[in-house]
Amino acid sequence: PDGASALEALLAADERVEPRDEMPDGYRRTLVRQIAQHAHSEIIGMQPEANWISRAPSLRRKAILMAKVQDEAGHGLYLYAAAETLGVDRADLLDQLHTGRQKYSSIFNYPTLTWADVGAIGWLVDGAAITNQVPLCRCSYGPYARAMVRICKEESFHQRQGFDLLLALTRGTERQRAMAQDAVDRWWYPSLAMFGPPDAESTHGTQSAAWGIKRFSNDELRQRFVDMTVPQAEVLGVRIPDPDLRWNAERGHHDFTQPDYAELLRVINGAGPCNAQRMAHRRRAHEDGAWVREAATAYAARHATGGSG
Amino acid sequence: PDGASALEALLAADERVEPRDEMPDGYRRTLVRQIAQHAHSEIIGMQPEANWISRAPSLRRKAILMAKVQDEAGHGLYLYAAAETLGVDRADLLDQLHTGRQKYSSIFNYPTLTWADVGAIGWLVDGAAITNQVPLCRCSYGPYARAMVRICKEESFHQRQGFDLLLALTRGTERQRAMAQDAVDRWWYPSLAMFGPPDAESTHGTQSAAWGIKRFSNDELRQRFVDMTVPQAEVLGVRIPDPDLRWNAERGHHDFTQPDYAELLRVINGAGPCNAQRMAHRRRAHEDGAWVREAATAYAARHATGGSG
Amino acid sequence: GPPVAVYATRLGDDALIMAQRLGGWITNAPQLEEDVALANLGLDLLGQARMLLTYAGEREGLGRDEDDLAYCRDERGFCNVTLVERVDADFGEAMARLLVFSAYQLPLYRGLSASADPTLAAIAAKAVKEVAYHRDHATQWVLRLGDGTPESHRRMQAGVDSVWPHVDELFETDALERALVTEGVAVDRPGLRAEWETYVHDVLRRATLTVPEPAAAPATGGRSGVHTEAMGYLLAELQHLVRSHPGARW
Amino acid sequence: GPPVAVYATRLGDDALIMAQRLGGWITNAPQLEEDVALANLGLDLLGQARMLLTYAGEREGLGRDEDDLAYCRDERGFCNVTLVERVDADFGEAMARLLVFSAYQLPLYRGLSASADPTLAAIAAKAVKEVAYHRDHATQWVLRLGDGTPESHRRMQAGVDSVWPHVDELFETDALERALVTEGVAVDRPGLRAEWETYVHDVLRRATLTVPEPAAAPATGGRSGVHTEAMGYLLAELQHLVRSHPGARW
Repeated sequence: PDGASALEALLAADERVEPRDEMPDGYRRTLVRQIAQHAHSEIIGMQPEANWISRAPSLRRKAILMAKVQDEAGHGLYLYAAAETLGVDRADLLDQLHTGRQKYSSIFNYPTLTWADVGAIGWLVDGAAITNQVPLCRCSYGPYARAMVRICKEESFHQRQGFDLLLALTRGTERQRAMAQDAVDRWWYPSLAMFGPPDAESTHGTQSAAWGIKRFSNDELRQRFVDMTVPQAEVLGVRIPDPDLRWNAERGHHDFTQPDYAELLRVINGAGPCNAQRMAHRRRAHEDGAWVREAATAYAARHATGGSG
Repeated sequence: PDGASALEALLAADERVEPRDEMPDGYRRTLVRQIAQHAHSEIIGMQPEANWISRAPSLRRKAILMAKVQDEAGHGLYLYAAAETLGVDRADLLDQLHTGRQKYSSIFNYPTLTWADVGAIGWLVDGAAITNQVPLCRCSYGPYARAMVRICKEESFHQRQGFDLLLALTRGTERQRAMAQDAVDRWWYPSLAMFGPPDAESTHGTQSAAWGIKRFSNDELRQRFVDMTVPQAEVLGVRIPDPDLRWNAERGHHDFTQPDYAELLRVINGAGPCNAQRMAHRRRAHEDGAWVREAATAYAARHATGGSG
Repeated sequence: GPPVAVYATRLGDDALIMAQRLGGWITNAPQLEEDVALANLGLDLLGQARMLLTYAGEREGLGRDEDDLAYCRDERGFCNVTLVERVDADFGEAMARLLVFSAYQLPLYRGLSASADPTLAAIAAKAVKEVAYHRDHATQWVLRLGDGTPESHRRMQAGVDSVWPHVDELFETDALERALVTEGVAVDRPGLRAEWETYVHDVLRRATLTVPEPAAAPATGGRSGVHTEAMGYLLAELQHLVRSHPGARW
Repeated sequence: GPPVAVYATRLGDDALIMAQRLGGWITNAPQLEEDVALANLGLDLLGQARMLLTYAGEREGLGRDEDDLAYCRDERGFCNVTLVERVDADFGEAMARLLVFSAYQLPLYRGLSASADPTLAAIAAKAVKEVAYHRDHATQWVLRLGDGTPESHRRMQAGVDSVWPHVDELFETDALERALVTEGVAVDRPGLRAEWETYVHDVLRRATLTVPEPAAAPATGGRSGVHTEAMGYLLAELQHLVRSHPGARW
């Protein structure tokens, strides 16, 4: 098909595909779907953390949290902009989110029950996200790769902040330590599930790898995350809720229990604890803002043409 | 005018006027206005106290407060029913409240800022209300007099509960004592103002007295309230915020500083701290409930006639 | 704590949080009679909560009273079902929830009034009469609204649909409760479902409403302290004053 | 505390409570750019609040830091103006409040940047740049919404009308501040009103909006801790966690 050979040539030369380059339809569609889902995840992912902005327990932590959620909105903006270079527009992508035709990361369908959850999201969820995303900084599509460079830098900052939040708890009172452990207990397996189904059951992998969109398999990335996280848990002084987690000297990796992929599938398909809430919140915010966006458009149109309304 | 002589005869015999009796238009109008205002005060008066239901600091106090606010709704119901015996209906009276054509007691235009305010309302505001209302138990219009008997019994219970709430605070921690004193400081003068302008400036008094609707003047009732309240304040251990308050052995009454009647007038005319909020809350609740009332009417109509919709 | 304390806490938390939500309707009801009625229902539930939590504290044996349990537990320590902590979208949803909840509480308390635990039996016996009234009250409103106007029908159906994912959780049980059932102390929750369904489905049918499909995403977790995000805000309001005055008495 | 501590607390509380309200818009804004912008504004105000409250605590000399002041004062101890504690009815009202508030903060901080108190002067000098951006942001929205569609015009006017009773309080002063003005430490609030009016009235006019009549019932009392009933709920959320863990560090 058209663009396929041009793409192959670029990939062979390890160069980036840019918006003006020819590309195969499948490549474009896959990128749009992936970038949109990533953008949607950033904006839906604001909700569980924004849930604690009004209740953050120090002004410093409140400022860090507001800045973090703001960064996520910013990531959403970069990513929608990257998607737009592929010939779609943000309003359409949002519409596909709001009508359930495009997905966002399942992880955000779990509730943030305590302040420690904010830390666990930073440490584990952002940690998993970075593990997923670092390879994307070298992905074949230029605008996406460049957005990921910027995003990964900020995410890694967020991950350290989450770790630091939890550290304050594990070095705090008995109740604070329990709060931290409880959060880790609840977020560990959903974080592992963020890497998707095991390779044996994964469908999109091969073509994406060939296109230079995906450079490592789900299981490779999951293993990398576990290996990175275990020593951090020791520093924190929290227990990872997996009795079978242990170092395997032969493999040079940790053995660990796989997450419940049946649960992952249920949550992806809408049956997570917060799917309905997250979507309802997002749709309501969008609908509540319709009159504002309409006014802005009307005002801009009138003033662009010099008309007086 | 028609009804005047019949009314005079009943008053002379110290008997009650009943709905079927003839009565002068002015008498009827005065009663409707007064009973409606009293009913409106009960339902608007629910708001400042309901403000603390979700935040009451013990389950026992929460139950007492819920029961009290419920009683106020009940008082509203008795009083609207008493007004309806005079040929008006509740929906019209509510409409006059919602459009600002009828008033409610100004006292409810002050905010409840702390838990102690709930106690101060019970002790001072209900105390003043009882002082005003006890004479109405012998007022010339039967349905109103009977409603007042029941209401005064409950109000006096509320007043004791308010006193008890404050007593727990004044016997509590330093911060609790300060909270109680602060509430008394803020509610004292508005409570004195509940008796209306001084007799010299009062307009409705004389005719109402002749009709057996008002048996004591504003100043007489205010004095009675002060004399009743001062010894209670001593038991509570709170200071009444009036440096000139003292026993006058010659008069056999306490001398005291008059409230700021200019402020009273401003609040009556809509400029109290919460006038707009109270009315907006009331109107919103009424409007939010319109579909429910319409449904109930439609259902009742259909099922009363045996129709099947 | 001992199983009976846990069990009493579960029932008590259900009643407490439902009372808190009903209390929020006072001054916001569609008519004055309903302010009275909802306050009354809230008071009944608050009364049940107080007896149940007091008893839970006694059996727990750590010296905690009803207020210690209500005001000084963290969110993860509350074990009410998620149904009761929701914020009502409107009066229709409030009545849908009340129907679902009271139609569950009634057979529960009726069964519990024959409990081998005399305190639970006594609390339940008193509550049966109250809850029978709650169920009747909710039923009347669901009929009026479902079979009222097109607008009220639409809203009432939306209310039923919204609370439906919280139904299954009412009938969940666990090893602790099964053991108490064996001892004749607790009521077998799954066994309550048939009566609940018969009653609620009949009301919905008479109200010209559609019984929703079983929920694709049934709520769960309340019993183990995994609540919805609405719960934290509810507790902040409920507890803020007490938490701000450690050790004070009120 | 010493007058300068009281003064810094007043300015700090204004910024803190306004930041808390702006924070509530995040995830609720009409478009993603606005989530970013409102978070940014909230962060600026939160930063101002932290510096001002830290300084207030230092000058007070009781060993209280910014968090002690934010989390462990009761409602009657907060001395922010009532404007900032309101719950926004919609985005139009939020922008009306932001315009009114930032157009007051800008000349205030500009004046304060020449304060004889070097800490206040430094805090204010930094804040001037931030608040100039806030005022510009609010101005752009008030223009767009006032002169946008009939619906947005109606809502924007309603927003302006709603916040208008809170204007006078911004320019109230008292003996404490007058003494600080004499010392060259504080800014004369009544003297800020002319610039505020010129600016705000001009924006409203350009936005085709009507400048409301002076409020019949101007709000007051915030400076002495007499707040609106919205404040208690705001503080319950703000403080609940810290109040629930006495002595903990976060």
